[in-house]
Amino acid sequence: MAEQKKSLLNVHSYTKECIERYDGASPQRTKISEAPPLIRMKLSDAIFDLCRANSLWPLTFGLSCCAIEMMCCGMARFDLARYGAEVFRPSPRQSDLMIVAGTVNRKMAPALVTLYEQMPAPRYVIAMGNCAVAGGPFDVEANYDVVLGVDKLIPVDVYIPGCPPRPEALIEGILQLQEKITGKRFPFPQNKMPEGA
Amino acid sequence: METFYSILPELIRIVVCAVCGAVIVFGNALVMGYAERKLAGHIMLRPGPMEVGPHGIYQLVIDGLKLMGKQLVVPAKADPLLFRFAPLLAFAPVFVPLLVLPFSEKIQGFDLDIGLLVILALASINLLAILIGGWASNNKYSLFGVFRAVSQNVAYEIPMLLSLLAVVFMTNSFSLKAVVAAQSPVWFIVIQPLAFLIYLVSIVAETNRAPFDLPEAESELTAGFHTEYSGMSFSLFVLAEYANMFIVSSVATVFFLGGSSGIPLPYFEYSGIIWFMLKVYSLMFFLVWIRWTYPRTRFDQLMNFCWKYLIPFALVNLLITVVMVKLL
Amino acid sequence: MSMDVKALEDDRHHRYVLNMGPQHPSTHGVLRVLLELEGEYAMNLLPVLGYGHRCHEKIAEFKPAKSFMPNTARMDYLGALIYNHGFAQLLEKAAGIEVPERVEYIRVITSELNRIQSHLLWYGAYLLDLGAFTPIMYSFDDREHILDILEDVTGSRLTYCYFRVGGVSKDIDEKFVTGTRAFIKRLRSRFPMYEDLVNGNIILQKRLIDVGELTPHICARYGITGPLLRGTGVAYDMRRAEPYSIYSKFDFEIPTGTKGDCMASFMVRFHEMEQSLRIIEQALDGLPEGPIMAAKVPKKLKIPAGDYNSSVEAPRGELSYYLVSDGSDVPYRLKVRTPSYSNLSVIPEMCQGMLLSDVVSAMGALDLVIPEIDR
Amino acid sequence: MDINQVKKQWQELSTAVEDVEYAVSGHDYNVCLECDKVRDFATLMLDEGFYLVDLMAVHVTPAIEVVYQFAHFETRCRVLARAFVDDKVEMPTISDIYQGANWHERETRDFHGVVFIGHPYLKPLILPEEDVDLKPLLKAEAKLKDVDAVRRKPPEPAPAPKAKPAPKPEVKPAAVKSQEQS
Repeated sequence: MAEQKKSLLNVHSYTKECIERYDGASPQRTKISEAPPLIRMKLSDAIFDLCRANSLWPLTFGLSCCAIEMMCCGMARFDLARYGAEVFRPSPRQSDLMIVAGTVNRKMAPALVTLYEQMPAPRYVIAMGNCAVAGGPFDVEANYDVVLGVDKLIPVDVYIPGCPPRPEALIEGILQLQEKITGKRFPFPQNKMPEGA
Repeated sequence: METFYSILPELIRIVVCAVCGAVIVFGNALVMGYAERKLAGHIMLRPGPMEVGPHGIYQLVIDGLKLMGKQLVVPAKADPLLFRFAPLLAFAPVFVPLLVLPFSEKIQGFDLDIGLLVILALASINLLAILIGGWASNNKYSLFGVFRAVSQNVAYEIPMLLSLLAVVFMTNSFSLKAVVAAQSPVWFIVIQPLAFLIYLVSIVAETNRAPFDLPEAESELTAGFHTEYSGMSFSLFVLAEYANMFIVSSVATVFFLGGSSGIPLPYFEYSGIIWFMLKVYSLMFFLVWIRWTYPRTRFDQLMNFCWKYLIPFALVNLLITVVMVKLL
Repeated sequence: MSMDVKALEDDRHHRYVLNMGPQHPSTHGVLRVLLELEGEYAMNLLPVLGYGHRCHEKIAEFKPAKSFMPNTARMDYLGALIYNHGFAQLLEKAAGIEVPERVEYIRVITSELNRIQSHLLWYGAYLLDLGAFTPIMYSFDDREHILDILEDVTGSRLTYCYFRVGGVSKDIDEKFVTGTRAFIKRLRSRFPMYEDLVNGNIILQKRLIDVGELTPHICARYGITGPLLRGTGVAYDMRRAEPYSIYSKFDFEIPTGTKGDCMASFMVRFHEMEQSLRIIEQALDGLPEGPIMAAKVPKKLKIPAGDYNSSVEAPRGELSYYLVSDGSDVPYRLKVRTPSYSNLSVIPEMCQGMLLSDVVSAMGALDLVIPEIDR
Repeated sequence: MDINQVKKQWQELSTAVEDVEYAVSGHDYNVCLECDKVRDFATLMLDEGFYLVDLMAVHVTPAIEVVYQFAHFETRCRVLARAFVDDKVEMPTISDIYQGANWHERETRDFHGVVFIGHPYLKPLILPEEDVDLKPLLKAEAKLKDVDAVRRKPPEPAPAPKAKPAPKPEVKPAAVKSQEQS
């Protein structure tokens, strides 16, 4: 069993390829990040970042339990629309944010990576739930199929623990992602909570 | 040189019209996009966009800028030329119909004798763009969307034309200004209620909106014909959709709701435009309202509805109109 | 998947294969269906499962049976308490533990709340499949009230692990009772609105009537249970057929349809919510005082050797746990018979020759929960 | 459905038919079959109006045991039929009788490697394509138990005769307490 577990990711040839591609040490990747951008304009960058942060269109991509909480999040009580993130696009080409809501197993892994690659840049990933973060309750001896953490396959921006996380946690995750993109927590402080609330 | 001076006012007029058209197209998309999301929110017991600006009014600007900043992906197996060309083809022709629309008695680009024909001819180009885009994507879902879009739009163009033709028979003119002028005592919605209903149903199908949004039926075809489009090319399709909504609603206003006629406001010569816009946006509100209320129809039901009910009724309506016009 | 798409397409030129899923809005998760289409008619369907497989049955063989309870909730996250119920009952049956009466009442009340919650979610999601965007908001609004009630007592919103072997983990209080009563009143007042807004809609009826018809014989061959079976006119409900817990004490009807089409199962599910409310009301009226845990539940629960079966009525049909024990506290083999698995297996036959849109509505009528199928 | 008549037919097909107490085990009858009689048994069950609840395999020595569970829509009658696979880990399919068994058999092939003869499409269903030989639910050597060890020990000294091995006399009776309202 232990041996199987070790070779868990190697069984799927495509998965292996993915790991190599997103390995931080791969020479190709460093080359891209070192190349200077053609136009370096701080203001336009800032404006575009602001726009990106406030218009995160998620991909309709529910895997398991957490998908229900993701749905709840878009529904009447929690309403992701307030942050402009309610436009769940079914096509990866039109979405900016992939919320990996649930367990990824070896059969799903290649599909997940394909979807990620089909998203146009700039793209963001939120790993929602313990399974997507690190395997969660399936990180046990008996496990032979679950990929222990989606960051083994694609780069992840924000991790949201919980089994499943509450919708508030997902909203917080999206706010964190906004902060990560713009460097500010509330770029548009319209309905900011008063101090001490 | 003399000829240049003689056409100069005309040139300036064209430039001004084009600029105004662009303003209307983009402004309309912003307003409608925001209104649609906000209205959808309120229909669904939630606030809708809230954080970006007061009550989220900058949301659409933000979305537009973001879409501009997105990577444009051309799928590896797509036809690159047609794939890039399709969104432009969808977007470019929406300006022309705006030139002939009589926003008020004095605000009109060109009063053509064949105004209606220009609008209908150019509105159909959008369909061609959808066809090209869906075909070039080399995606089965897109292809499906295209099948549906083409058969649906071609079918629904017939009742739409027939219902407008009834009005044309009454006014004896294709000129939009003449149609508006002919409605001075009573609007044609009173005289031609059936034609108006048929037209209203047809425009829902023509603009591919729910409950007839089969070309982009989300639960069946993921995103329909624009499945493979990203970033700005996707938003051009959306802009074209909203502009088309505006155009068909304007035609409805001109032909059935008395165009710019209304209670003249004091001290304002161009008050007609306010009435015109009010009528157009009420129609668009109606379109948004039914979109968020009804389930989607099935494709064969949609086509049966057109060929078995709408077209016969439209023909009968036209026949009665012709007979009445001859007799009276 | 090795179904050779190219060969299939070449073989029958006019047909082609459309791949739905694993990421598709109408497959409710990670189901993948290959459709062989002729025009828009689906001539052949091949569902591909396993995108949500999480080795639950293997995990069960590696840990004490008592600590498998959280996994049951993750199999069917919409009917988590009912899955808890079945598993708790299985172990109690196997170890011979008597459950106090109050516990049974609490279990019935919370299970039925969970059933309503699941049906409400299905109601919204199904209509979303059919292209109506708004009803899901209304049904989720009602659903949130149930989640609030259950969260107070169980501590979680979705994947409950509330039942224990021999009892429940926390007693219900006055707040729970009043909250539940208020919710019953609220939901009853909302039913007429749902009927006006949705059920009578002509587009909806045209989309559902005569689509995906089933017969009792097909159900027997495929092992279909739950609302789909009841839609064909067979009043088979585990709560009546093999009355577990204290369901025999309550007065409730089993809604049935006649035609077995999507509309029949739609209405059966809709009326089941009303019946569940009736059960909850009766249970709240008769709620006895008493302990919430059986007197003697050993820390290490040894299950006598043999095989045990426990069947309950999950929101989607009959759920059976089959446990083979070798006398230790770890199950030798645990097999979970999940209703959606059998229900889904009918779609190649049910959807043959259907339009693509009808395939979507027929698949929605099955009320699929994919991790429950893949386990 | 006349249960006595059906039972008689079962006895003709099977090696043993036991009555089991529903309150203890959750099913009413146990039927032990030879693997070549499975198809006849399934045909009989379908004719009598039973539906297939479940099909699964249990890995024991001497051979993998395939368990079929049937129940009836009208009366409470849960039947458990067991059969051991033959030397080549093979079993006749019942997927042409009960179409619902199709997926169950593919799943059993995935998890235990039981090959169902005559199955139309015995490809991996749940596991990925590459894992045809993974067979995750097969027990490790150390954990594998004999079939006696997982059989119910008779509570009274008047046991129903077992099909393959005789029950062991020295075991203590299982706790039998009915907590099921009937």
